[in-house]
Amino acid sequence: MIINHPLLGPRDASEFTYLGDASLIDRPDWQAENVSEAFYEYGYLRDNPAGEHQELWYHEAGDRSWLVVTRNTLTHEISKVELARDVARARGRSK
Amino acid sequence: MRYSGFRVIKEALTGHKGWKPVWREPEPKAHYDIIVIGGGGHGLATAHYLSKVYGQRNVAVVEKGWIGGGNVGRNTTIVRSNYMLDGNEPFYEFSMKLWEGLEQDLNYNAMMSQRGIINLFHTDGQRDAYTRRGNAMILNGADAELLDADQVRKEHPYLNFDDARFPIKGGLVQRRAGTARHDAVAWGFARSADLHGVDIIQNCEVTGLRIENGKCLGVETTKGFIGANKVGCAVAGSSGRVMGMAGMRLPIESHVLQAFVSEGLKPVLPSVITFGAGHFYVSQSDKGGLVFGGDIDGYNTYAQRGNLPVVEDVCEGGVALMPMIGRARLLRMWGGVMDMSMDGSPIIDRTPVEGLYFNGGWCYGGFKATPASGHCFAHLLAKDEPHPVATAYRLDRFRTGRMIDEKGVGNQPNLH
Amino acid sequence: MTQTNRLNGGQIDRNTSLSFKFDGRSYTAHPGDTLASALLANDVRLIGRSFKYHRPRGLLTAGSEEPNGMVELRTGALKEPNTRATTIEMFDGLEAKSQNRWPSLKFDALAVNDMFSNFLSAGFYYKTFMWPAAFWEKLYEPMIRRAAGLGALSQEADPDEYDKGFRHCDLLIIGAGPAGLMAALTAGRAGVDVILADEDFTLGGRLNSETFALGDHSASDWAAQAVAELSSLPNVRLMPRTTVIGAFDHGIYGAVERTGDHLASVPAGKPRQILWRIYTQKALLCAGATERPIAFENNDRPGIMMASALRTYANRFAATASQRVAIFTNNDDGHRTAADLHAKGVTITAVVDVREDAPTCYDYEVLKGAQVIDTKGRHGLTFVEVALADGSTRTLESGALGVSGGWNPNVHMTCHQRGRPVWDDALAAFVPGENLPVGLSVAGAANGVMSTHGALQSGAEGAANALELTGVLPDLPEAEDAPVSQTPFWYVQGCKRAWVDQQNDVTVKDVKLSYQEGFRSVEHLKRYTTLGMATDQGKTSNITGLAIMAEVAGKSIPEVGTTIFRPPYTPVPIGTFAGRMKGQEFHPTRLTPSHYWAKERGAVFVEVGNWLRAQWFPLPGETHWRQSVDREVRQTRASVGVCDCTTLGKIDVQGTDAAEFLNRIYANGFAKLAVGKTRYGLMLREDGMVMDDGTAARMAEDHFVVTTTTANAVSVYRHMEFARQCLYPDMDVQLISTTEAWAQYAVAGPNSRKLLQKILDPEFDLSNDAFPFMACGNVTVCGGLRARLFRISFSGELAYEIAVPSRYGDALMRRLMAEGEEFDVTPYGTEALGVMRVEKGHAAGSELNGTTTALNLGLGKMVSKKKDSIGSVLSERKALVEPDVLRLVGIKPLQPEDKVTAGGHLMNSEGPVDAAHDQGYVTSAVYSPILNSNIGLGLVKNGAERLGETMRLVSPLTDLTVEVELVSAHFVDPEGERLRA
Amino acid sequence: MHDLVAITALGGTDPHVDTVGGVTCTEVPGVALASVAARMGQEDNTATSLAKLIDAPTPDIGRWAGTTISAFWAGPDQWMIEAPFDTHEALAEQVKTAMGDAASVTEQTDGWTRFDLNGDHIPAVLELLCQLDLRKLDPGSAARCSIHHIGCFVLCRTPESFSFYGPRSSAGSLHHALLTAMRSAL
Repeated sequence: MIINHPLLGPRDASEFTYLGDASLIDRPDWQAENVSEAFYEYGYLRDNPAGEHQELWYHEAGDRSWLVVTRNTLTHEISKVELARDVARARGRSK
Repeated sequence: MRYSGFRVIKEALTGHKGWKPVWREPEPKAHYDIIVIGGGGHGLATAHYLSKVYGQRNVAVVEKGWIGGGNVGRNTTIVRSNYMLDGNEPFYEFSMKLWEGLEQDLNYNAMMSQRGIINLFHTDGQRDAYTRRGNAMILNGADAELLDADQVRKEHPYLNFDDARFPIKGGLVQRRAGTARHDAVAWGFARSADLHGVDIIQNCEVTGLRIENGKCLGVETTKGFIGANKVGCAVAGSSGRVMGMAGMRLPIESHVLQAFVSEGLKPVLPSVITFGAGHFYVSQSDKGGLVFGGDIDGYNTYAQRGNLPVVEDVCEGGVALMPMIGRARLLRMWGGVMDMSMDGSPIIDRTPVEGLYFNGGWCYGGFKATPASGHCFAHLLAKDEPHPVATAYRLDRFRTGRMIDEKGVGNQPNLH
Repeated sequence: MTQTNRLNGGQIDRNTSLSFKFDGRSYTAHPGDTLASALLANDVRLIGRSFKYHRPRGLLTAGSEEPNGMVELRTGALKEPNTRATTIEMFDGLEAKSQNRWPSLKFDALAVNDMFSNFLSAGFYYKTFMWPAAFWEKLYEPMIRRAAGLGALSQEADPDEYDKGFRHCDLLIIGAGPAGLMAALTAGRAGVDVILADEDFTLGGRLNSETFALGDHSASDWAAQAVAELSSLPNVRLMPRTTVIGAFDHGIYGAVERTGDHLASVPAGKPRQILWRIYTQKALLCAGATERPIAFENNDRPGIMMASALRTYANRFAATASQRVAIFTNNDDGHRTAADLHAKGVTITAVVDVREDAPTCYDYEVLKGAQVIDTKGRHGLTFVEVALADGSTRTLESGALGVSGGWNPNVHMTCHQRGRPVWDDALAAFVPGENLPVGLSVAGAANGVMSTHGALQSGAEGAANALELTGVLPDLPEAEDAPVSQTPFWYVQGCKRAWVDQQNDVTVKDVKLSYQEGFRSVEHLKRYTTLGMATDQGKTSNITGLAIMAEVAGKSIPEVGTTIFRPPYTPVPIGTFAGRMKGQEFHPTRLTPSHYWAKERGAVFVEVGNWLRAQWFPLPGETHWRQSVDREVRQTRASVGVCDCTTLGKIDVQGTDAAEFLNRIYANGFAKLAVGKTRYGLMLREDGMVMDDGTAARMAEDHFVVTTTTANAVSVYRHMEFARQCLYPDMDVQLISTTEAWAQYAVAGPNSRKLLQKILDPEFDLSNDAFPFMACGNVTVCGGLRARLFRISFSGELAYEIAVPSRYGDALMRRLMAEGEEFDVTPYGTEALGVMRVEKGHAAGSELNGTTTALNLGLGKMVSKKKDSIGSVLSERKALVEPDVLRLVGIKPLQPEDKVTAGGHLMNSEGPVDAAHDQGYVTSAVYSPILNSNIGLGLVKNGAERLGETMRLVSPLTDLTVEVELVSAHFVDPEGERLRA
Repeated sequence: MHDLVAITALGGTDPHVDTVGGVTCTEVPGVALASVAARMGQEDNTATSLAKLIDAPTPDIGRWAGTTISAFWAGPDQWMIEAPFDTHEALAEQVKTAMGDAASVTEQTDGWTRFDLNGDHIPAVLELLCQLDLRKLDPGSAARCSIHHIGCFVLCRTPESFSFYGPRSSAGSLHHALLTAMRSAL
């Protein structure tokens, strides 16, 4: 596969390390009242869609950027690649 | 129709005119006591044990394509019970015992070949881990042997002992392990289930689960609605899709595992071999092909195909371990969609939906588990309580912290 | 021996003679020959034996689709089993042997299988070999296994080298026949980067096998001219002898270039083959088509070949299988072969055409509406039995029979991403369907365009469309444009032993039996009969099998289904996929800064990940590793020892939020760590298990140096980048690895301070007050070399870690040894390191096994509840905090000399020994020369509360049972006075 | 001045030099390295100071620039600074002074080993080593890639001159990979 890195352009997927569903960005608040249930779902439950999937790739043999890749799990077609940091900020994460 | 020596000779002499279809092709009834979704190894095994052991005759298996076309027809055929953890080893040893009696149980030759398996180790740390595992196997009534480097060399002189980046220090052996003819396993279970009255309905895709006030009433299919008192889901890589119809999210991701076979070669490998310093395992089929594989590709996918980097990684491990295979040719590569769970161990359990049961999360260990998985799932479906060797395979173990993590890599499915 | 079946003409160099051996016998050939053409020229038709029935077999084809003509090529360690004679380029001194026969090719013992064929029908073994049960493992299965396979491996290491490479282009053209050449000319002249790959050693495809003209040139001359022009274009790369094996995601194609297979031996340093990964947005498949056979009784005898193959051998290789040839066809193409062979002086005994309206010919007899019903000839064809239209029969004395059942487009590559071909009634063949690999298009015969003119045109158009070229297409030469004229005809009615898959011995009867037993889908048919599973992947058999199944099922062929193809297009040596990553080069090797010095000292090294680390340093007279290790431990604890710990991961953490960042990463607190201080850090995975441990030294308000274990250096760095970018994107933190930049040595033992003071520059005070336990700072050594000093201890002794730039590491180690002489300093390796950390009760790799929590390791109190840190929430789950969870303890045998085995399990002193009563296991075991006893660390249920208890340590695997006492894990200096001294 | 003698990454006191088919592979220990990473919100200041330091425009993504002191792009708002070792052994301090609080600076000198390839037909060697699209690798490019499983930087100085940076501890393996490819391709 080839991932079109937002900064570096097309790079072979073998330069990257895969983590999983981009929902891993949405780490629950450690002080939420249902915190244990929230962390259980965050840590263990996945949509695992047959179709478009937002997922985290790390450019290990490259510039060390974490990327959010939108990829179809049936065809492997990649429709979008973003810097995970931008996505995290857009989802309201800060410090 | 029962297979016997007499039968085989008679048919041979009369032009094989008497052989009947191995299973019927029935139309679905309106209602069954139990419906098993998925005509793969586990689904068909479940039907066999439901009908033969647990006396359930009003059972159907619904399969979206042709039976045995999924992972049971596209794996590396390895059968073993060399696990370490309490939750796993009793189950897999139970499976091993079922394998050992399978031909007679099914009156069908699945060609189980107990040629043994050796897991090679290359560091003292690996040796200690294998020692712990081997002891756990013996304490659970299985067989295990620890070989040192010289003993390994005696049994496998063609391995790379002299020019190895990671020298072989020994191996953990299970003699009773081996391989089986994977397709025949599916056909054998199907044939037996069919003989015991189970309807095997092919080309019948489940499109929905009919659930009313928390109870599952049956399945919507491409052949219409089929009612059932109980519905069991055994669809491996499609687990997310099917259980999604019940609005459930699972501790499972679907990943592709590639497998490879070489051209047919005169016998060279006496047993199954796994490389402890690279991603490679191999055995030789009864037709002579080297059947081998390695890591999953590592990204979520439902496509039954992988990519080159893993092909190369597997072959690098292969040549590093046994340099003689450099000139053997890779004939075919294919992929199977694995239901990778969050701790690398399976789930056989009820679900929050009454009448809906789940069997999945087999990662790439599903084939060896086929008989026990079917037996235990049948037990659960028939008696509504887990089989004694499968009590740990609960759906809620991640919430309570009772993970069964053989590899110790945690909640990242692609590392298991 | 003379080449009795050598014809005139052809593309061989008759001025040069090459000699080769087949089954020990010598023959001659010419450059341009394949082994197959040379064997035919020398009147050798019998080449091998089939897989199951050991039937005599010869050549069926002239290409890579060959199912029968396979040999063991070369000798010794270079032996290559199952090599297609049709693709072996002749070289001088070539040696080949027939395979799957014993004792000889002509007299093969297992040919008896053929007589028992009734018992060996499809799927027979599933129904039998079950009585008595015990016989399966002991007798039947070993018997079946012995019969397995065709060729044999040498069982020696492959001496050849293989390379892997990467190429990029705008258009990859797969196949250099008329379509491919025309496409390349079109794209090449337009100036785009083109790669043209073809599996053959001469580009041109069928053009080299035909006699018709292109414009005013012969087909092969036109091809040669096109190739000449292409090779003159700088933007075109021609890759002959290169098979494109697969289309992978996003425009990555695998291709295998055979750079050395046509040579007697591969030059030193050069590869035998190269695996190319070709990156391209656009690819054009011009793979042509494969002629398909017709199944009839005994259609597998040597001499029965594809008609187009006979034509190729005659026209390109100037060879014929016999001087008397018959043709059996259902289409006009078969007649071409007859005409070409006739023109070369070969006798055409007759053309048997199933069509009543077959074309007439006056040069030889055409039997219209006739069919071949049987053949004779044990080791080679002698007679052909023909049923004529009027029902009478004729016998044709022929040494060869050319069969043409029509042509199948080579659609393989279009299926590699699950695309399925579609049925074309006009062609009676599958053509490319939907879901082609993105960027791939198809031209020429591969796309069902069967005439030469059509191929040229679709090639030109294919390239233009793929690249969106504007402007006029290049002129096409005049070429034949004959329409396809055939009557679909798959097998002769009433035949029984008529082969569909010749290599796997699948007959028409087997396909029918498969249907009878309910194996009716393509997938079931393949698996039950093994149709198409042989080394040719069914290139000549799948469609025929489907057609027969369709007929018995009363369905159309597309209704029965389609077979899809998987990579590789043709089999590829496993060594080619491995490339250079083998032997010592399997993984990169990482050397520590003191490696060369340690080697001089005669150190024994051990692989730790990719690192080589000194395991121990034997002295003269030490014959057993334990002597060296015990001494290293004693010397260190008694005085001072030095150990290279460079391999520990080092991560530079800077930024105004660095402290808060570490606070989140580590389970214990870091916000309040003072500058100039170091703290032990415990890192959890989000699931609450211990991920890694190490130290963090605060060099400045906004600067920390973090260490990780050797094993986890990479994953911890990745984890920290994840937290930085994905969880805390606005934190001001910068990370970079400095693992390799610093040579870091542990200097441990009561005299470590004295030793270090000698190399430290005078202005630095090492006294306990000035530089207490856990202090850190920048210093200079040996007269001004910048260095970092940490007062941390893994051994439990007074100890420091000193770091200098790696290039000076070698010199610093030598200096420490020299200055340490007065203290009897010793270097120590990983074994002594391990002994001392177990004596001290420090958890390490075997305790941090990914399934242990802080609580398990006795570090529960470190997990701060007053802050948010990764893993703290899930570490609280019910089952992880129950009273009887595993706890880290020390293990001491009641008899000091009793062995403690890591991996042994712990049982209560009384009661049964089985899994149900398992109390825990031993994680680490060493001999402590300080306690003069074997000792260990273990994880035991509720262990913390059970100190003093006696248990049984059992290891049935190594046949050991020992009585042990559970003790504190801190065997040495539990109060930690030494390291604070 | 301290009295410790340095060795090269390949373990010699003098750099290794090999020539195959007109291409020379030279071990280059005489280079000092320091990494620069902009602090949060200080990206522009960092770029400005960096340009001043290398006396050239701050290198863009995938590029290098500079003269005596040069810099190549290593990641988002991160660069690696190169300078002659003899004159700049304390490069990290000098860079830190130039950057002030705008950026984090880390000494990287001995984190890496460098090999320079000089001669014709280097692309034929490169295509056996890394995935980079050589058509885009012009003078001024600096790309990160993996060579035989070793993470490296490849800098194109001129069409006949390339620099390879790999982890110091893997110098032997990287050197072996380069020479094998040279013998194979040239």
